[in-house]
Amino acid sequence: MATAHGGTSAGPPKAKRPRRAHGPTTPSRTPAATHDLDLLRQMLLIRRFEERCVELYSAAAIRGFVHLYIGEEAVAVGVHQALDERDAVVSTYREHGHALARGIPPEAVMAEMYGKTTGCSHGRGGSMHLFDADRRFYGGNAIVGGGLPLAAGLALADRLRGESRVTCCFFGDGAFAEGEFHETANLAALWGLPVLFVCENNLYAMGTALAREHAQTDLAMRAASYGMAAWAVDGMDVHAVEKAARGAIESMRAGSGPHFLEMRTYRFRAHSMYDPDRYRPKDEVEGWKRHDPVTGLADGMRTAGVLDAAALDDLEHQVSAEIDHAVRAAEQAPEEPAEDLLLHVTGRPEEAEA
Amino acid sequence: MATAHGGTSAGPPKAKRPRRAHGPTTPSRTPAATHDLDLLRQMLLIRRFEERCVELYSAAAIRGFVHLYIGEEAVAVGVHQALDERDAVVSTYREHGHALARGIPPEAVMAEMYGKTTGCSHGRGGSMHLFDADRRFYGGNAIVGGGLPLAAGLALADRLRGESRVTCCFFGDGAFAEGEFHETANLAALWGLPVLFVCENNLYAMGTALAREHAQTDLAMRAASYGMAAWAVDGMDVHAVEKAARGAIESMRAGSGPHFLEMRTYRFRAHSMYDPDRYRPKDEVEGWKRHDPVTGLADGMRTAGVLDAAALDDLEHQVSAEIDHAVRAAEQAPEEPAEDLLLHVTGRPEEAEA
Amino acid sequence: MSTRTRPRAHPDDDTTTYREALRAGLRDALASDDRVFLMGEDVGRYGGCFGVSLGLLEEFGPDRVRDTPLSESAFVGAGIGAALAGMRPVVEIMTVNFSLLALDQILNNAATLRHMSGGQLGVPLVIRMTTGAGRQLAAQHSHSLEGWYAHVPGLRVLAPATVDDARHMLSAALADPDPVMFFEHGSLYNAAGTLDPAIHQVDLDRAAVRREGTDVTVVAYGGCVSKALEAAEELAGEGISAEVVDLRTLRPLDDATFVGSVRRTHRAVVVDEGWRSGSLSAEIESRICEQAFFELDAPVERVCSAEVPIPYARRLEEAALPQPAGIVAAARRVGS
Amino acid sequence: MSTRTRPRAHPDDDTTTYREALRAGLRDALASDDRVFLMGEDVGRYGGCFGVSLGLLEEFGPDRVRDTPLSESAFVGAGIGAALAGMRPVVEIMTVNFSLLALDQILNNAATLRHMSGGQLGVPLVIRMTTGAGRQLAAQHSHSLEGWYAHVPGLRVLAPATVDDARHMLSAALADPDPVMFFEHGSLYNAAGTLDPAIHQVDLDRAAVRREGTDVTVVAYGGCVSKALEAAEELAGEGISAEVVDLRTLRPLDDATFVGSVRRTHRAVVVDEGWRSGSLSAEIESRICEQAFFELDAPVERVCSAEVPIPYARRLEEAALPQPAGIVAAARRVGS
Ligand SMILES: Cc1ncc(C[n+]2csc(CCOP(=O)(O)OP(=O)(O)O)c2C)c(N)n1
Ligand SMILES: Cc1ncc(C[n+]2csc(CCOP(=O)(O)OP(=O)(O)O)c2C)c(N)n1
Ligand SMILES: [Mg+2]
Ligand SMILES: [Mg+2]
Repeated sequence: MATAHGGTSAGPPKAKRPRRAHGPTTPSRTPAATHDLDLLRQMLLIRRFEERCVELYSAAAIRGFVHLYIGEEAVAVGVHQALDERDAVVSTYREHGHALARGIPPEAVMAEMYGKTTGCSHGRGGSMHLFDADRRFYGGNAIVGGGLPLAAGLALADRLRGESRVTCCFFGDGAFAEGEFHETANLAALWGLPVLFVCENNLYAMGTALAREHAQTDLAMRAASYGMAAWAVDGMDVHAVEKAARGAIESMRAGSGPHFLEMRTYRFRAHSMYDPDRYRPKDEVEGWKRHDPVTGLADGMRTAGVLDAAALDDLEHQVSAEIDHAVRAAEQAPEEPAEDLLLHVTGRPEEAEA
Repeated sequence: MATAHGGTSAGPPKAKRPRRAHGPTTPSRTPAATHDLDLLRQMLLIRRFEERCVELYSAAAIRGFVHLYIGEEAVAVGVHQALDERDAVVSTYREHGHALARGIPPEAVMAEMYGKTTGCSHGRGGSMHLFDADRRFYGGNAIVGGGLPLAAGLALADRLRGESRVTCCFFGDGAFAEGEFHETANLAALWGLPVLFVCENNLYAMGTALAREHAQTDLAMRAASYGMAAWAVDGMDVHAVEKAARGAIESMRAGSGPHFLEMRTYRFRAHSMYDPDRYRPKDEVEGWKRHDPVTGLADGMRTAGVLDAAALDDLEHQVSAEIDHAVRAAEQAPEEPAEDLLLHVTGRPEEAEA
Repeated sequence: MSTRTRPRAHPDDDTTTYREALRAGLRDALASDDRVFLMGEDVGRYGGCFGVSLGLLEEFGPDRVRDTPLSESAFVGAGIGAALAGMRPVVEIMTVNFSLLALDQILNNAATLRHMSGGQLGVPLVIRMTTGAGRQLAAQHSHSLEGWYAHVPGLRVLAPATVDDARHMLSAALADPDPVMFFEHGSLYNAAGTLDPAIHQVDLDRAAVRREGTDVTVVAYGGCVSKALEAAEELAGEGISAEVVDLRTLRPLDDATFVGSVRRTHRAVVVDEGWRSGSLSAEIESRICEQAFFELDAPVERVCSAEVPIPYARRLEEAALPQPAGIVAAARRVGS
Repeated sequence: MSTRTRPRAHPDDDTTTYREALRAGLRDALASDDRVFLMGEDVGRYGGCFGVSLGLLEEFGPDRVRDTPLSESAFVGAGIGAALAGMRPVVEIMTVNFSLLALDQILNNAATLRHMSGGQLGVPLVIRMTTGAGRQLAAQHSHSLEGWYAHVPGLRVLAPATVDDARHMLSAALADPDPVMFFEHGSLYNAAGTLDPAIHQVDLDRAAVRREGTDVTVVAYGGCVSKALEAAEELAGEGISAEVVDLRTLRPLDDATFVGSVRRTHRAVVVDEGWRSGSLSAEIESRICEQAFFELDAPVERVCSAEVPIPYARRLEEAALPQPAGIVAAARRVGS
């Protein structure tokens, strides 16, 4: 696949966007329209949740490192359409979107950012370490590439037990340069493990542009060299992402081994709260913003006649109320007392003090 | 490139062997014949040297881990034809052949195996850690893949200083699976570093056959995915190796960046002295032995009329005398006294005791 | 029971080697719990680089005795992932020297996931590896880094020194809800001993007094236990009664046993094959000094490896490592 | 001179930050020796993840201020190779947390090549990295692993705690023929202080007494020095005179300075942000106990991090780390 996705391009690839056929608007929504509304709601939730995080960070209610997913929402939401609850997810430090798309309640995520006991990691993890064992959401990993081997292991367990589950592992274009990617890709392909590698290629690893981190920037092609199915997807288009993920996962459940999806996307904000974002041309950022996955979907729905201003307003209100609630709940939730510091170090409480 | 080099094949690939044209035998040898005689002498030296090592190991004169190169001599000797003294070499624990081909005197290598002060690492390194700073032979590395990043750094220094030197890094098919290979290949290709990656694909990493270590066993193709020139070579044919290395290095000196050569070869002996070699089919081993690089070259020379029994005998005697001398010298050389233990820990002798 | 290396007399005498004891432990684990599997470089077809798992592939098949590519980070991480998913993996890293390549996975995932997740996750994983020097394998193949692992909260660290521990520690390790590092000293594989038929399980929380004594406490673990016993024998000849404590578990440390011993003997020698500065021996010494300060009659002595990459040459290697003679001398120095 | 964090008043006052001091040291090195180059993730265009190298790319160009891919093992190893070839690389690993990925290269190559080659090779390399906790970065981003590096023969390990050391240690490190690990505590970057105009170079072999005292010796390094000074200030109010020793160099340790101090004060507290068990504090304590056994009036106290992966929640993180109050309490406990 030719790449229009070089580090200097000022916009996303002009890939064809497969669209589901929408019938004419009728009073009762078509299933497709209902689905789109749900996609829009999920992406909006992530977007507004993170915008609120920015405010809360300025107010010092949230601390530590916080990495925003804004601009990349279509990837998390699209991929999650194809996953179900038996599947597992391994994520990165830029994982609010993955966590919310996985269904972890915004209250639990927000409380975690506040470091409160009601957080999804009981306040011990913070923004970079969201976990939910029941939802098989295995974090939140702040070591670039560190989640990849875990994903292979989760998938190996499924293989050994003969389950048709898949493990979805999110990671970035920067992580692709780490040895862990190579070792894990080989292992997964060699053993036919059901790992869905979702590479979020947002063109930068912190301040380093793709072409300065990779000798060969066509990541899907390189993944294919391990002998697994791999292709690039317009990561700004939630439908394209969903379709690709469904295709991959269907094939994986049938036993075809690991798949690799290069999601071509872009982060609209800086790498982290500390990043003055000096390394990206303004017009590149603006160019990508014109392909905002949220407004893109909303516009498409409007054109198709399945979304009007009132419905969008409604959605915004719902989402905003949900976030307000999450913030209030987080503010009111208890902090863990310092006496509990040594909990959860081992599974043997009696020797928590080593 | 199709591979006849699978883990189960009972012989080397039937690749065409490019031959240099030999004129009819004349009393004064042609340059080509002289060159061939030299190649033969070098390969024979490695072969006989290691055969002697086996005896000495049984006699407990040599200790530790010893890995034999027998069967793979054409690779070291062929590649070294194309290297000159300004170039650098980084090797593995299976490096007697590389060291001898680099021109480290057999006495110095043998004394090292004996752990004597006259050894090329003053007895501190042993079989797995042969060094020669003057000859730019940077070891001897017992961590699989551990030499690869070093090679990139040596080449980077040359690049920064504008020198047209190359760094040749030997490593195995097993090392190709380590993250270090991936990271180094990317770095070298990204920065256009003059690293010659010589992958000695002998079909096994210890007891693990190629197809059980790699999802995709065409290693040259995979190396090419980093955007570097890469091809496979009949590693049992010293002429083919020499030709490939010359081509690569010429191109590298002209600034074309790293090259990768997959040397298809085979070790005739077990992995190490401890290995009962239970994992390779007997007929596979026998099949490869019929393509012995030493007898292969000798036979070719005989056919071409540039080697007769007397000349071969002569060679054998020379080599044998050289090794006898090395063994005697090693036996007589001094051991380092225990009082010197703390030498060479730092470059600051005064605080050798930390 | 001595663990000193001696060749097996004949296969049907009543001794077993450390290697065989380990293998029996592995076989038991594989046979009794189908969540258990063994994974690592050359554990299958080759039989394990030191022969520990020989025959297990044939017995349990390639799914449960799984050869891996040379990819320490990936297969150790895969063990962690499989443990998260409810399996009970035993991962073999050939030797501690290569474990550095997997250290990020061990420290940042295995040891940390329980805590970071607020107690939701657990990593019941055993990671086995050979450790130590003494076989002229030179600088890159002679590390003793157990002390590093013993520094990490969330890990349990074991160092079986006897055939009984080699035989029984694995099942206890697999019963542990947390990641367990299992260090086998390379010099012990051929050591033979008699299995105590009374022992069916071992308590991982307790150090063991391998020899009782009254004049000085010698604390050791792993490959140094037999050296300490040898030294104690020699000291006995001089009328010095040395008590030898085998730590067995390096994290969490069983202070009670070794400090208790020092309270009785008033003198201590700590033996550790790690390089002296920053080795586990310093932690042992510190705990003794903190907990038995007023009972100590002399400064604690440490017998450790010299601060040098272990050299190949035999004489130099011997000089670099703790030896019985050095332990004897240290015991004399503490004035026992 | 205090290194406590305080915001810079205005850019033209006479103070400099730790970050600026480091940058000035780097600029000097690049300007004065063309064998020197800086290499690491985001050291160039981004300006360094903590802004230390901001502006250097523009000043020295991309060959000498070199952005690397995320490949810690490869680019650290490449630094080693370049040093072997006669360059003087300064490699930045963003933080100590990621250094594990390069630890094999550091231990098995950088620290070992000189010895393995019988003294033929040297690796004059500086590896810089941020270390430590205190900014709510949670378990994977809060390690203090300096003690591990200080265990390795062949390495020198530095922990600048003041602006003067930040300013001058790099040139001394680059003059060292061996690999030098250079640890910058993350909490110090914004710390401001006045550069001593009399200092043009520093002696890497000496610890520094940062405050003189007579009743108790507090040994600290890196990010804990300012905490020790704060504690000393508070102790002074109670009439306890604490001497604060800043180790500065963690390998080789300057025993003479801290043991000498303890010989005068007869009491010691060791502060270390590492997890207590097996931290460098144990080595310091052991050396004190070995060398000043009969001069010690009380067991040494250690103030270290709790044995827990550092949690995100602020209150828990604070409880996990050494704090001035804990140092004060320990000083009281040793009875000073
Ligand atoms: C092993 C490691 N090295 C460096 C870092 C610091 N770091 C955090 S995120 C990041 C960039 C990662 O880029 P990419 O994988 O593309 O993900 P993105 O942030 O773009 O989503 C870096 C260098 C880290 N966390 N882990
Ligand atoms: C990192 C690491 N892992 C494991 C080993 C043990 N080991 C030594 S050689 C070897 C096989 C290497 O195979 P390959 O790279 O193909 O080289 P060959 O021995 O065939 O020449 C293994 C597993 C090691 N030395 N280093
Ligand atoms: Mg990215
Ligand atoms: Mg091989």
